[in-house]
Amino acid sequence: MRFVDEFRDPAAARALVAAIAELAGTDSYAFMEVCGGHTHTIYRHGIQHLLPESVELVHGPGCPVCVIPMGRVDDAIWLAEQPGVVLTSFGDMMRVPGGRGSLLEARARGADVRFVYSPLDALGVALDNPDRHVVFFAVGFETTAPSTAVTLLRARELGLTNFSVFCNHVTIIPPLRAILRSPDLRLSGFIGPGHVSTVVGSRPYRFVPEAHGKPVVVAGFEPLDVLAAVAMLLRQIRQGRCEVENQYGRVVREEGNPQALALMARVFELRPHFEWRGLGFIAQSALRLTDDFARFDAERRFDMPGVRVADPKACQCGEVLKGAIKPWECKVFGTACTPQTPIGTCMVSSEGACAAYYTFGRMALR
Amino acid sequence: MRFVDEFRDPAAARALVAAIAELAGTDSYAFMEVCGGHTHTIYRHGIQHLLPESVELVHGPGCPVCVIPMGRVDDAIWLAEQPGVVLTSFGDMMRVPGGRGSLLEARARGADVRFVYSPLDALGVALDNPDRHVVFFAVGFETTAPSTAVTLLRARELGLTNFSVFCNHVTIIPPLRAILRSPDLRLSGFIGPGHVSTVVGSRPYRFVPEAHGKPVVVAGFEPLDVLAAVAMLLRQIRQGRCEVENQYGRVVREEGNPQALALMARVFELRPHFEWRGLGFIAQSALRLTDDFARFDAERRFDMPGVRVADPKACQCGEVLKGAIKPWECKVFGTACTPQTPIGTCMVSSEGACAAYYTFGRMALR
Amino acid sequence: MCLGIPGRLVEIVDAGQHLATVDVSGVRRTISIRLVAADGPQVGDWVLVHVGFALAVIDEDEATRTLEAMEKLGAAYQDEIEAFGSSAIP
Amino acid sequence: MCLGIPGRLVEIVDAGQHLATVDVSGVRRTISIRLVAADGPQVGDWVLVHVGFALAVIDEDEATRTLEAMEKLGAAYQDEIEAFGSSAIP
Amino acid sequence: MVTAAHGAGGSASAELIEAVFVDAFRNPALDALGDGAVLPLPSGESLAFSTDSFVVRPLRFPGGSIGDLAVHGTVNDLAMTGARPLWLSAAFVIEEGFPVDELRRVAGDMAEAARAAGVEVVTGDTKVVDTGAADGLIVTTAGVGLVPPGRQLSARRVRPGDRVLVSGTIGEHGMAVMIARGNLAIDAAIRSDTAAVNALVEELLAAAPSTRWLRDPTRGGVGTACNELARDSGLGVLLDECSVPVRPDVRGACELLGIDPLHVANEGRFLAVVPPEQAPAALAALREHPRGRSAAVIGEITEGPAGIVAMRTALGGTRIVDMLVGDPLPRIC
Amino acid sequence: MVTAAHGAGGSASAELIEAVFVDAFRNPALDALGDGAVLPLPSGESLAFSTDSFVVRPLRFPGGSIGDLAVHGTVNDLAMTGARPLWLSAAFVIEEGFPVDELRRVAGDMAEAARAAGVEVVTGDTKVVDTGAADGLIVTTAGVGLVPPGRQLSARRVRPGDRVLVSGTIGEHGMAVMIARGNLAIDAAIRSDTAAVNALVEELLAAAPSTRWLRDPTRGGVGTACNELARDSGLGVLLDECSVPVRPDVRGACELLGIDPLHVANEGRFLAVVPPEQAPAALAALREHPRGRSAAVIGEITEGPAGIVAMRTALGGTRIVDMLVGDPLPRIC
Ligand code: SF4
Ligand code: SF4
Ligand SMILES: [Mg+2]
Ligand SMILES: [Mg+2]
Ligand SMILES: [Mg+2]
Ligand SMILES: [Mg+2]
Ligand SMILES: [Mg+2]
Ligand SMILES: [Mg+2]
Ligand SMILES: [Mg+2]
Ligand SMILES: [Mg+2]
Ligand SMILES: [Mg+2]
Ligand SMILES: [Mg+2]
Repeated sequence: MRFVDEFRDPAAARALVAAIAELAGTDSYAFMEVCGGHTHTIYRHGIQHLLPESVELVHGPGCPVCVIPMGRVDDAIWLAEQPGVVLTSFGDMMRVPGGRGSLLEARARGADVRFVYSPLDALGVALDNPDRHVVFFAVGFETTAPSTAVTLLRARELGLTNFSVFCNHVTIIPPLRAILRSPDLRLSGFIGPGHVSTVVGSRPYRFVPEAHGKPVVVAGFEPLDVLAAVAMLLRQIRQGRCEVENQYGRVVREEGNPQALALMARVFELRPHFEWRGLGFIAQSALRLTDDFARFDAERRFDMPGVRVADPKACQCGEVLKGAIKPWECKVFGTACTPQTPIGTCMVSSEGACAAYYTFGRMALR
Repeated sequence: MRFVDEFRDPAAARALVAAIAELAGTDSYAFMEVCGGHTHTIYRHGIQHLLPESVELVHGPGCPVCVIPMGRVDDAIWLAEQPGVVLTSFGDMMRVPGGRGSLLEARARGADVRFVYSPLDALGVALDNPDRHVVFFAVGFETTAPSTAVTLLRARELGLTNFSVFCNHVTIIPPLRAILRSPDLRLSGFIGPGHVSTVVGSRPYRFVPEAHGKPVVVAGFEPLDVLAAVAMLLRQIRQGRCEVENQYGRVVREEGNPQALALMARVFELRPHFEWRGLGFIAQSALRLTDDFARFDAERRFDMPGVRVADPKACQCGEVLKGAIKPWECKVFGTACTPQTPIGTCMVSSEGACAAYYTFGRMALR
Repeated sequence: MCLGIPGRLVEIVDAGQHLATVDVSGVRRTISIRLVAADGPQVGDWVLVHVGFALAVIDEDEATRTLEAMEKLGAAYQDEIEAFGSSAIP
Repeated sequence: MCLGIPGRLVEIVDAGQHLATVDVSGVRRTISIRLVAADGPQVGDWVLVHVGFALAVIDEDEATRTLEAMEKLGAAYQDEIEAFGSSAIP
Repeated sequence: MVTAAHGAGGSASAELIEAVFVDAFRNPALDALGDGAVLPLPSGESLAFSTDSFVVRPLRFPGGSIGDLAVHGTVNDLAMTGARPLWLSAAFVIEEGFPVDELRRVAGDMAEAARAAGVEVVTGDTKVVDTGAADGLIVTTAGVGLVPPGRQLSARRVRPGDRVLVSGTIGEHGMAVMIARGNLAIDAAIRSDTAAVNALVEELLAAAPSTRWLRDPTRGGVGTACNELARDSGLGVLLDECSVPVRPDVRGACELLGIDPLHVANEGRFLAVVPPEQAPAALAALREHPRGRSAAVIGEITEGPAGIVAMRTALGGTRIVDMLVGDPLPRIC
Repeated sequence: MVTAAHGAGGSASAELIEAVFVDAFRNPALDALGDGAVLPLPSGESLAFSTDSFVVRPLRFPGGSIGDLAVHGTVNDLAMTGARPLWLSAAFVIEEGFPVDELRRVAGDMAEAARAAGVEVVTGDTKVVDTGAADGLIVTTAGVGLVPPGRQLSARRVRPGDRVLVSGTIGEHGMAVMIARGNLAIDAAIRSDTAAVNALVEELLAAAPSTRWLRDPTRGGVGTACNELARDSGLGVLLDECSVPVRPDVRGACELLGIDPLHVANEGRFLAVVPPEQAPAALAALREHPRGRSAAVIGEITEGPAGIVAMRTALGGTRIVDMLVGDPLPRIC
C-alpha cells in the first residue's frame, strides 16, 4: 500500500531507533502521544519494545471514544429506545459502556442500532427509511466534525425531516491545555496528533512551546512517523530548540484545511463547557449545532434525560488520559477491566490506552 | 362426552340403519343434507357405508366457507396487505383460494393474518394492538352472525377505533329456495341444518313442504341424529306426511333464539343481493352492517378493489353445492383438485362436500 | 355448518359482560352467554358452544326424549324386521 | 485518533455532489471530496480517507521529502553511533 | 414460496422434501422421510444418524420445553431405526437479547433429558443472530446410535395381518403446545407427552423380536405416520377408532377446535407394526413399562387398498384417515 | 442477555459456551470448543461427530452461499479432528414465504459441495416458521466421519519449537461476506475462500504424519484459533507478521475499516501445527495442492508466555494477538 508500506520499513525503523537511543543518551524522557491513533500504532507494531528504556511514551486523551462521558452514552441509548428511532453510530461507539450498558446491549434488547462507516451513510439510512427517524451519534475531534458538517448541510439541502445528529464532537486544544496546566506534569514533549491537524493545522499547538516550554512534533500514524517524531523531539531538546515541528507534511499544513474549518463554522458553535470522561468539565471544548440547524439537533428535538453519570469508582481512566498513570497501574486493569468487560472507556476503543496495551502490549509485563 | 357419546352409540345406530333399510324398502331416495356439518358427520363416521344403496345423501350448500366467492377472498387478502392492518379470521378461511392465492399464502408473503377462535378474540387483538387496525373477516350463516353482532356492539361500547368487520355473513333460506327452484331437482327431502336452526328456528323451513312438497327434518350433528333424521324422512314419506319435523329438540326451538335474532337486527341489514360461489347472485341472501355501524364496516372504511373473480373453468363446485353432481363426478376431483391444491372451495373446508369425501370417504370408490 | 359442542357452565365470570366458563371434558374456556342471557343459564347447565358463544341452553329432558324416540324408532322397525324375517316370503 | 487511509482517486462520480471513487489496494468506495474541493483533486491523486471523506490531498513530494529526512535522521545518528562506537571510552 | 403447510409434517412437507431435498441429495443412503439413516461402517456395525431442528413456541409448555424436545426428538428418531442412541450434537441459534438464564434452563433440560435417555451431548455450536432474525431460540440436534446386529426395521417388511400398536395415549403434546400459546384462551390440564422412548423400544423388541417397523408420530400425528406406513409398505392400514387411546381432555379440546386427534403431534409415543403372533407379547411388554401403560393395538395391516389408511369408526362405518394437509387450524365448521 | 458478541467466535463465545453448555453437558466425550467430538466405537474404530448452524447473511456472496458453507463447515470440522468425513445431516429452518427456487439452489449448492468433498447428505429435517420468526433460511448440518487408526490430533501434543502453518491466504471469506451485505458500500473483487479442506488435510497428514493439531480458523479468524491453541496447549504461540499471507485487497479493506485480518473469518483454510523437522515437507505438500498454493509457515510454538499469542511485527517489534472481542466492527479510530 502506497504511503503506508514505505513508512513501515524495518531497516529505516532500526536506523531511527538507533538514532533515538543515541539522542536520548543516559537521560530519561517522557513524551505524550496526544492521539489514540499513535497509541494504537505503538502497540500494534510493537514500537514500545524497540525504544530504549529511557524513552517513555505516555498515552494522551486523544481518543474520541474514550472521552465520552457515560451520561452521553446513556442518552444515545435512550434515543435508540425511542419508538420509531434508528440510531446510527460508528462501530467504535457500539461497545462503550454507559450507566445502562452499551449500544450493543440496547440493540440486543431490541433497539434499532446500526453501525455506519460514514455520516453520509447515516443520511442514506434516513433516505431509505422515510417512516423512521434516524439519529446519527456523532463523535470525534475536528478530524470527524467536518464530515458531520457536510452531512448536515446535505440533509438541509435535501429537506430531510427524519434525520438528526446527537452531537458529541470535541476539540483537541482545550484538553491539551488542561493537561499542561496539571501541577504534576512530568512530560518532556508532545507527539502532536496527525489527522486532526489536517483540519486544524499545526499552528494551534504553538502555545505549547511558547507558554509551557514543551516541544511538539505533529506526526503521522505509521511506525516510522512515530519513531521519527520521537527522534525529532529528542533532537529539539538536544539542540536546545522548543517549537512546533511538522513530521506529517504530506497531509498536514500549518494552516490546516480552511475549507473544512469554514464548513464546520457554518454548522457548529462552541459549547460553553462539556464534560470529558476523567477530565471533568472543560470550557469551550466541544461543539454543538447552531440555531440554524436546530431542527437537525437531536438534543433539541428529543427531551433527552441528559443525566450525569458518575464514572465507576474503580475507574482511573482520567489518570490514564492525563498520562498520570500507565494502564497497568490502574487497580482493575486486566482483572475486572478487560476489553470484554470494560469498566472505563480506555478499555473499549482499540485506540484507548488500556485496550491497546491489553490487546497488543501486555506481554511486556510478563 | 355428554350429549355426544350417547348420540354415537353403535347398537342404536345399527337399529336405526335397520329401520332405514326397512323404511326405504325397494324404492330409491335422495335426501339433501343442507349443512356441511352433516356432510362432515356422514363421512367422519362412515355413515354412507351403513346406509342401504337405495338411500343416497346429497350434499348441500350449507358450508359457509364453500360459498364465499373468490373475489371476496381477494378482498380479504387485499385488506391483510394494507399497512398497519391485522386481518383476523377463523382457521377455516385461511386456506380458501381466491384469485390471488389464500390468506395463508398472503401471510407467507408477510401480511399479518391471524386465526381466532371467536370474534371476541379478534376484538382482543384490537385491544392489545392499539397502533394497528384489526379487521375481522366474518363468515358464516345465522349461526355465527349473532356472535359478530355481539362483538360489534361491544366494540362500540368500548369506543374502539381500530377495529372493523369485513362482513360476509349469509342466510340459509335463500340458497335453499334457489335449489328448490332448480328445474332438475331430484330430491325426496331435506335434512335441515341443526345449528343455524338454534338461531332461526325450525319454522322458516315450512315453505319447503308447503310450497315444494318436500319433507324436512331438522337434525343434530351426531351420527344417531343424522340416521334418525333419515329414518324420520322415510317415515314421513311412508306415512304420507310432508312437514317440518325437529329431531334436534335439545337445542332447536320452533321460534329459534329470539335474543340472537334481535341482536342481529341491531347490527345487520339484508344486502339486496350477494354472490354465492357456484350459485351466482342470490337476492337478500347476505348481511351487511347497518349505517349505525358504518365506522366498523371494513367495506366502508377501506377502498377495497371488490373485483369479481370468475370461478376457475374446471370448477364444478356450483353443481356440487346444488347437489346436481357428486364430488367424484367433478372432472378435477382427486386429480387437479385435492385438499392440498384445492381448485374449488368445496375442497377446502372439511365441511366441504369434496374435501369431506376426499378425506374420509374416498375408499368407497376403490 | 358451524361446529357446536356441548359444554357445561362451571362459573359465571362476569355477569355484566355475560361471560362464563364452560367445561368440555376437562377443557375450559371463557365464552359469552349473551345470546342465551334471557334463558338465565345457571352453573351446571349445559350449553351449545359455537365460536366462543353459547348458542342455546341444552334441554336435557328433550335430549332424553330424543334418545328414547330414536330407540323406539330403531326398535319399532327392528321388531318389524324380525316380524318380516319370520313371515316374509323366503 | 481517527483512522485515515491513503486512497487513490479513480473516478469523479458526481462533481456537483463532490462524490468520487477511491481505490485502496483494489478496494473501492465512493467518498465525499467536498472537504478538499478547493484543492481541485484529480483522478490519480492520492487522498487521506476518513469516515468516507477525503481529509487532505496527499502531497507526494512532501512524502518523499519526509522519507528522505527520516533516512537522513536515522543515518546521521547511525554514523554518529558508529563514530561513537569507535571513539568512546570502552 | 414456502408456506406454513410445508412445515406441518403432512403431505405438503413430504412434497417439499421430495421436490427439493431428495432431488438434490439423491444417494443410496438417503433417508428421505424416515426417522434417520442407517449406514454401514467398515467394521460391519450399522450406524444410525438423524437430525431435527426444534422451533416450538412457547419455549416452555406444560410437561416440557424446547430442550426436552430437542433431546427426545432425536433420541426417538434413532430408536425408530432400531438403534441404541449414543451421542447427540446440539446447535443453538440464539436471538440477540435472549436471556442467558433461559438458555441455561434449556441446556439444563437437555442435560437432564439426555441423562434420562442414556445419551451424551458431545459436540455443539452456538450462533447469535440479530434481533428479529430468529424468534428467541432454535435448537438443532443430531444424533448417532448403533443398530444391534440382526435388527431390521422397514416398511418393506410389513405384511398383511400384522398388527399396529401405539405406545400410549395420543395428541397430548400437540394439544398442550397449542393451548400453551395462549391465543385460544383455553385452559386444560393437558401436559406434553414428550419423553425418550428408547428404553420402551428395547422392551418391545425383546418381547416381539420380529417387529417390522417403528415410527414416532410427531408432526402430523398418528394419521400422517400411518399414511407413511401405507405408502412405504404398499399395503393398507385399517385402524379401529375405538381402540385408539385418547385422553378425555384431549378429545374435548379436539372437539372444541374441530381438530382430529389423529393429526395432533406426539413427542413421547411410537407406532409399531408387529406380526400378529407377537402382538400380545408386544402389548404386554409395553404395558408393563411405566411409560407404556396405555399402549394399545389400534389396527392392522391389510392387503389393500394399497397406500390407504382406513378407520373402522366407533359407529361401525369406515372412513379414510388422510395425511394432515397443512397445520391443524381450529375451525368453526 | 445474549449479545452479538457471544456469537462472534471470540472470547465472549467461549465464555458463553463454558458457562452454559459445558456446565450443563459435562461428560468425558464433550468437545467443548474444538471442531468435533471423537468417540470410540465398540469395534475399535473412532467416530468423529460435529455440528454447526449457518446463519450467514446474505445467503449468497461472491464465492459461495449458505449451502456451500453448511457443507464445508462441517466437513472441515470433521477433517480437523483427523477424520475422513463420510455423512452429513442437514436441517433447514425456513421462514414462511421463502422462495422454493432459492431453497432448491441452496440444496443444489449443498449437493455439489458434498459431491466435491466426497461426502453424502443422508438425513435431514425441514421446519417452517412464521414470517419474522427466522430471517429467510437457517441451515444446520451435522457430520460423521471415521478417524483412521493412529491419528491423534490434540493441542496437548503440541511442543515448543513446533511450526504453525496456514493452508492459504486469510480473511477472504469474512471480508467477502461483510462487503456483500452492502451497508459498507465497498466494492472489491474479494471472493469467499469457502471450500472443503479434507483432501488437503490428507495430503498434509501423508507428508507430515506427526502433525499435532489442526483447526479451521472460522469465526474469530486466525487470531482466535491461535489463542485457542495457546490456551489448550498451555504454551505460547509466536507468529511472524511478514509470513501471514493476506491478499492485498483484503489487507486494503481491513485497513480501510480498521479491522485486523487475523480476526476475519475463513471457511476454506486451516491451521496446522507440525514438528519442525516435518514442516518443510508439510509446506511442500500443501503448496502442491491447487488449494494450498499460498500456504505458509506463519509462526512457531514457544515455551511461554503460556496461553499468549504474540506476533513479531514486520517492524521488528512484538505485540500480542488477542482473541476477537465481539463481532469485528468497522471503526473510525
Ligand atoms: S483499566 Fe479500565 S478503568 Fe482502569 S484506566 Fe483503563 S479503562 Fe479505565
Ligand atoms: S373437485 Fe374441486 S373443483 Fe370440483 S367441485 Fe369439488 S371442490 Fe369444486
Ligand atoms: Mg420421527
Ligand atoms: Mg430426524
Ligand atoms: Mg423438563
Ligand atoms: Mg423427528
Ligand atoms: Mg461451531
Ligand atoms: Mg472449526
Ligand atoms: Mg462444529
Ligand atoms: Mg457454489
Ligand atoms: Mg465449524
Ligand atoms: Mg424431522
